[in-house]
Amino acid sequence: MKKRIISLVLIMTMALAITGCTSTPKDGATNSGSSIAESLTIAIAKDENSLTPFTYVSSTGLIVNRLIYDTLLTTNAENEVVPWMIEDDYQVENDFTTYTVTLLEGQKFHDGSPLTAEDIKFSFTYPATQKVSSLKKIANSIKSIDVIDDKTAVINLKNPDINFPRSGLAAMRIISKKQYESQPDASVVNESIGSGMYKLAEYKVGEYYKLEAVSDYFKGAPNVKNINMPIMKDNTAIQQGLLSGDLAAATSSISVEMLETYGKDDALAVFANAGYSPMIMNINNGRAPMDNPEFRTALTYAIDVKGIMSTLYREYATIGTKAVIRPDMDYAQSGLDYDYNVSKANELLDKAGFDKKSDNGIRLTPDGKPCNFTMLVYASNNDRIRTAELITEQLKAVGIEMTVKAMEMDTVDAFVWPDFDVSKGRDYDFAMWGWGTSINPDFLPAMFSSNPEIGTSNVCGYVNPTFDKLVETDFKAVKTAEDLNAVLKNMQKVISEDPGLITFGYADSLQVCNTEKYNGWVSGKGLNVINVYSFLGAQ
Amino acid sequence: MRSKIIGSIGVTILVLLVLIAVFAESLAPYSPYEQVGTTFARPSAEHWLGTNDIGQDIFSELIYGTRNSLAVGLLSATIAMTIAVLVGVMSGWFGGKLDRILMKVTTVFLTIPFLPVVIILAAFSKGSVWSMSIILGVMSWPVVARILRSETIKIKGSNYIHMIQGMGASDFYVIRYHVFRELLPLIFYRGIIRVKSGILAESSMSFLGLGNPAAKSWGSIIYYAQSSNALLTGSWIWWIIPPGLCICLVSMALMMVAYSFEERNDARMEDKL
Amino acid sequence: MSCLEVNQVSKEFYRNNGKTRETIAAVDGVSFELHEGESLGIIGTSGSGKTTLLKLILGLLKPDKGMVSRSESLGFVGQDPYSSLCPTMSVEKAVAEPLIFLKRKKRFRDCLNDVDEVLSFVNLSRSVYGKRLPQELSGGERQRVGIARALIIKPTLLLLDEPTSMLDQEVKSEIAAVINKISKQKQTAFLMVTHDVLLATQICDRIMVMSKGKIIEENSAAEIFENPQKAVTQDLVNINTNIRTYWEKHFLADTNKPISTTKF
Amino acid sequence: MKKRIGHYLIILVIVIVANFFIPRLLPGSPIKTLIGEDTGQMTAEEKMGILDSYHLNDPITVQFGYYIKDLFSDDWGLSFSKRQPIKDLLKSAAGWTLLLSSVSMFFSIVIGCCLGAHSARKRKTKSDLNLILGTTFLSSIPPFWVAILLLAVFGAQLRWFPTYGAYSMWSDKQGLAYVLDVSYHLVLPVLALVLTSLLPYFTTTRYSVLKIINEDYIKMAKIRGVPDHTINVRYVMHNAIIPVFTMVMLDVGYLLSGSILIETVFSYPGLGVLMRDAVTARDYPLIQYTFLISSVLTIIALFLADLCYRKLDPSLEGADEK
Repeated sequence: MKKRIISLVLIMTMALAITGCTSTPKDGATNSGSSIAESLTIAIAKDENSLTPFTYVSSTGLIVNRLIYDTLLTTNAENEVVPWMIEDDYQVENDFTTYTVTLLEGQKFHDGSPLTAEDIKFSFTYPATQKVSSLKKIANSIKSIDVIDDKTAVINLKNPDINFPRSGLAAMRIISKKQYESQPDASVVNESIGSGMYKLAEYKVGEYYKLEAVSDYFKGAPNVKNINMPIMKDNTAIQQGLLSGDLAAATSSISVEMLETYGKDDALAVFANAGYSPMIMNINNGRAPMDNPEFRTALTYAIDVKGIMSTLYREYATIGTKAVIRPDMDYAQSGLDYDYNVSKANELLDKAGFDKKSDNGIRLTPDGKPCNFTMLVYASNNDRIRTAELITEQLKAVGIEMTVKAMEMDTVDAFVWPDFDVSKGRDYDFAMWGWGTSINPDFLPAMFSSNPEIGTSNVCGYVNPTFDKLVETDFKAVKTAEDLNAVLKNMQKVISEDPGLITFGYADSLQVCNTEKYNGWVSGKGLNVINVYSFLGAQ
Repeated sequence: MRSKIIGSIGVTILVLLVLIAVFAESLAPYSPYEQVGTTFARPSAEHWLGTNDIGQDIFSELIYGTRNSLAVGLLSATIAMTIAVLVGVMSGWFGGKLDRILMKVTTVFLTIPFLPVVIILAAFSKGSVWSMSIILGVMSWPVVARILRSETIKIKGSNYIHMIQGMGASDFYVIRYHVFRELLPLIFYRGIIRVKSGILAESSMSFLGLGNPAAKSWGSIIYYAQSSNALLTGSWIWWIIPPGLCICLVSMALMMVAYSFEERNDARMEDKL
Repeated sequence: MSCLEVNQVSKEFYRNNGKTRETIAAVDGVSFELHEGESLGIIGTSGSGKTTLLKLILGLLKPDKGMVSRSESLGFVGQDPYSSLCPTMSVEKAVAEPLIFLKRKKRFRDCLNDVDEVLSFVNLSRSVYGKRLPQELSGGERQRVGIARALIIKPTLLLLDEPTSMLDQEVKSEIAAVINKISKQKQTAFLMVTHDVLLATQICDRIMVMSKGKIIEENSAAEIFENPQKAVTQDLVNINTNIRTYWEKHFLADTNKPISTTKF
Repeated sequence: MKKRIGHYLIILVIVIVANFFIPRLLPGSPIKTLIGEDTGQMTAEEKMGILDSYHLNDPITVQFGYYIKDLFSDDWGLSFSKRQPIKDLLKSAAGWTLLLSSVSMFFSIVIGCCLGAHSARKRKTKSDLNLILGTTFLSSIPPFWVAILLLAVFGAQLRWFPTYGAYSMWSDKQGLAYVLDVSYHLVLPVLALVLTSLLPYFTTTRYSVLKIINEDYIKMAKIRGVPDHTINVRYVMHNAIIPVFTMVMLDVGYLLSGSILIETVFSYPGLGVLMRDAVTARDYPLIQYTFLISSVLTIIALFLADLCYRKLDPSLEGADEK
C-alpha cells in the first residue's frame, strides 16, 4: 500500500473545523510597521539552559529551540503537519511503519558543515542512548534507518504508528552527527549547533540569549537579523516592557484583563492562539466515595464548567466537554457538553445514598462520613487556584465541602503523581491539574487506561473495563484514520457516561507583539508568535 | 499628654480592627468567596471597592481578610518572640553550657536556608493560616534571640543587679522584674516588626509560589491584584491601596502604642531634666 | 553567734597574656569569722583580692576551694553610687525591693512604713525623694538610698564595699557619719572592704590587711593604725596620713554634725 | 578564642550535614528535571537507570559520601537543571547578589541609623513621630509591590532607569562606562530594597541612642562642656552602634537569599533567583551548594561579629567566664 501522505496529514491534523487562528482581537495596526528589522528584543520567561534539544527545560525553551534546530516536518498556523526540511512527496508504506524522506537542497549546520541523510539517521537513533528528553521515546520506536543517498533516508518503525509524522517527524530536532557522535552524554554539550534559521550567538546563564540570523538559510534569510532575549521571570516586568516599547514581544502570554490596556496602544497587537493544554480537575477514583461513578456523575452537574471558564478567560477559551478532548478536533464526539444543573446533582446524590446531612448541612456518604474533601493545587498557578475557589463555592450548594490547599508544585506532584509513575498510587482527594498537550490520539488511552503500561498519565486511577477493552482490542487494531476516529469517539462516549475527571477546557494564549518595530508576526493554533513563520522572509 | 493621645489612637485602631475581624460575618455585605458580580468591576454602590478577577466583592474580602492577616501577624510574632525571649534571656543570663548549646541551636537556625525549610514544613502541614503562622514564627526567632542575649548579658553585668543578687534576690526575681523590664521596649519594637513582617511574608510567599493564596487575607488580595496587573489596568486604586493601607495601619497603630508606652515609662525623668 | 564564716576560701582566674595563659590566685586560702555585732574592716591595695573576696561572700562567685557560710539576712552597699541603683526604678521602690524579693512582703504598698523608717534613718524623706529616679539624685544621696536599701531588711550582717571611695571629701564625711550611726545604733555585724585605712579605723573594731589574695595582718583598728607590722600596711597607712589631720579636725570632733543635703 | 573557633566549626559541620539532607527532605524528586518533559512516558526501568547514573538510588550514606568527596574536591559537579558547572553558576550569581545586597545594605544602614539617631535626639517632637510613622509606613508595603511600583513609574513610564538586568546586555561597555552602566541598573533595585528594609535599623538605632543619651557619662560630658558634635559622634554613636552592628552581622545571612523578590521583579541575575529555581527543580547539588555558600557566609559573619564584639564592648567578656 502506498499512499500520498498529504491527505492523511490533513485528516490527522486536528484542526480543521475553525479557522480560529490569529483571531486578532485588535486589527488594523498590523501593517503600519516595518517588515524587516535589524534587531528585536523579545523577553524569554525562563532560563532554558543552552537551548540544545537535550538541555532546554520547558515548553518555553522549546519555542526558541525550534528557531535554532529544524525538524523534518513542522506544524503550520492551522496546526497541520507540513513538510519543512524535506520534499513534499515523502512516502508512507507498510501500514505506517516505513517513512521515506528526501532532504531539500542547501541545508547546512551553523558550523558550516552540510546536512545529510547521515545526520537524519544519527538524529533519530542517538537519543535512544541518552538519559534525557522526550526525544528518547521517538528514538526508541525506531527499528532501523536506511540511508539511500546523501539526501534520502528510509525510517522503519518497530510498530505501525499512524501519528508518527506529528509525534516523530515533526518533533525530532536534527542534530549534527559530527558534533555529538563522540559524546556519550548529550546533556553536557553546551554549544548549540542546529540547522535552523537562527544560531545562538551568545548565552549568559540567568541573563540573556542572543540569536543571529543565518543569512544563507535554505528557505531564505530571516527578516529579523538579531533577536535579543533577556531572561525575565516576572510577568509584570515583561508587561511593562511591552507597554514601554522596550520589548517587541515575549514568549509568555497575557491575561484577559490586559486586553483593554494593550488595545489603547496602536503600536501593539494582541494575538490569540488557540491552546491545546486542558485544565482539569482530577478526581481520585480509587478513594471512597469518589470510587462511586454516580457520585462523580453528580459532580459533573454540580460544577459550572462554562461559567468558570468564561469568568477566567471570557471568550478566549474553548470550553471543555465530557469528551475531554478539544471539541474542534475532527475525532471529537459532539453532544457531550457539561450541563450545569444543581437540582439534578442533588437528585443524583440523594439517589446514590448521599441523602443524609450533618448538622451544618454537609452530606454524609452512605457509610455516614461527612463529604468534606481537600483539593490540591499548585500555589504558583492562579487560574487553577481561582477555579478551585469557584468549585468550592459551587459544591457548597450541593452539600459538599471542599478545602483548597495550595502547595508548591513538586509537592503537589508528589501527592498526585508520585515519582511520575501511576503504578505507585496516589494520595489526594481532588487536584487541579493540566496537561501540556492533548493533541496526540493516544491522549485518551494514556489518561484513562488502567493498564499502567498504556495509561501512563492515569493520575486519577480511573478503572473502566469497557474502556480498557477498547484500548486493548479496537485501538490496537486501528489500520486507517477512519478506524482511529471511530475508536476514539467510542472512548469518549464511555468516559462521558462514567466520568473520571472534569475537563474545564482549553485557554487561548494571548500574546502581545509590537507591530511598529516589526510587522511580520504570524500566530496560529497552538503556535507561539515566536515561530519560524514570524521571521521567515517572503516566499 | 500628646503621647497619651497618640497611644489611644493606636489602641483604638487595633481594637477596631480586632472587632472587624471578630464580626466579619455581620459587617461584610457579601460572602467573600461567592461570585457576586461581573469580573473586574469598578467601585459602585453595590461593590464599594469593586470586584476582583473572579467577581468576588473586594470590600468583603478586605473585611474577612482582617481575620487571617491579624492572626498570621500576631500569632507568628508571638511564637517568634516567645522563643526568642526564652532562648535569648536564658542563654544570656545563665551562660555556661546552656548558653553554648542554645547559641549553637540559634546559629544553626540562623544559617539554615529559609526557602526549602518552608516548603518542607508546608508539605507536612495542612496549609492553613495557623500552620503558616507557626512556620513563619519558628523560622524568624533566631535574630531576635541573639539581640536579646547580648542585651541580657549587658544587663546582667550591671552593678545594681549584682547588688540585689548579693542581697539574696533569686534569678527568677531578677529576670522577671529587672531583665525583662529593661528588655521590654526592645521586645516591643522587635515584636512590632515581626507582626508586620508576618503579614507581609504571607503575601510574599504567594508571590514566590509557596503560600496559600486561596486563604482570604490582605496579603492575598494584594497578591491577586498584582498578578491581575492592577497596576496597568488602573484598578490598583481600589484593589491594592485599601489592603495595603490596612497592613500599614496595623504596624503604625502598634508603633503608636509603643511610642506612647516608651514616653510614659520615663516621662517623669524627662520632665525633671 | 557567728554570722559569717569564711573557711580556707580560694579563687583563681585565668588571664590571657599574649600566648601564654597565666593563673592568678585572686583569693588564696582566706579564713576568718565574724560574730554578731562585730565590725571588721578589710583593707588592701587595689588588686589585692578584696573585691573578689566580697563577691565570694555574696555568692556572686563560686569559690574553687573552701566554703563560705553566712547569715541569710544580709545587707550590701556597693562602691559606685552611680550604678548601684536600677536607673528606671524610683527611690522608694528601690529601697523596698529587698523585702519583696526576700518574700517578706507581698506587695509594695505593704512596705511603705519600713521605707519611711529607713529613709529617715539616712536623713532622706520619702515625700521629697520617694518618687525620684536615681538620675535625679546626687552621689551622696544615692549612696544613702543604697544604705537604706541595705538596712530595710534589718540585716544581721552588713557588707560595705568601699562605700565612700567614689565620693568627694565632704560627701564622704556625710556617708561616714551615717555608717557610724548604724554601727552605734544597730546590732549589726559589719564587714567593710576599703582601701581607706582612716575610714576603717574609725568604724571597725578589727582590721585585716589583704595582699595578693592572702590575709597578711590582722589586729585591732588602733593597733593597725598606730603600729603597722607589714610593709604593705605601712604604705596604706602612710598614704592616708595627710588626710588624717583634716579628718580629725572636721569629723572626729563632732560625729553628730547635721548632714548637709547639698546637691552634688 | 579556641573555644569560639571550635563553636563555629561544630556549627559548620552541622550546616554541611543539614545542607545534604534538607534538599532530600523536600517532597518530590529531581526526576522531572533530569528526564525532561515526558517523565510520565518513561518506563520504570528507564527512570531507575537515570537515577542510577546520578547515584540517586544509592543508599543515603553512599550519597552522602559522594557529597563530602565533591565538597572537598575542586569540582562541585554539574547542576541537574542548568547543565552547567555549579562553580561557574555560583560565581556569577553570587557576585551580582553581593553587589546588590551590599550596596543596598550600606544605604539602609546609613540612612536608617542617621534617621534613628536624629529621631532619638528630637525625641518628643513632631519630627520624631513623623519619622517613626513614616518609616513604619514605608516598611509596611509589600516589597514586591514597592519594586513593581518603582519599575512602573521610573522604569516604564518616565523611562529614567532600565527595567531589567544588571547591566546593558549586548553591549560591550568597558571600564568607567561599564561601572556607570552597572550603577545605573542598580538604582531601582537598591531603592526598593532600601525603602523596605529601613525599619529595623531605624528602630534599633533609635532605641540604643535613647538609652545612651540618658546615661550619666553623656550628661557629665555635657556639663564638662564637651561640644555637642563630639558628644554625638564620639560618645553616642560610638556606643549606639553596637546593637546595630549585631543586627548587620545577623543580616549578612540574608544578604545572599533575602533579595529574591527584588531580583525576580528586576530580572537581576542573582543568587536568590538561582536558589529558588534550584529548589523548584529539586536540583539537589545546586541547592546544596547555594545554601552552603550562604550558610558559610553567615557563619563567617557571625564569627567576625564575635571577634569585633570583644573589641567594641568589653563588658560582654563576662559571658565567657570559665
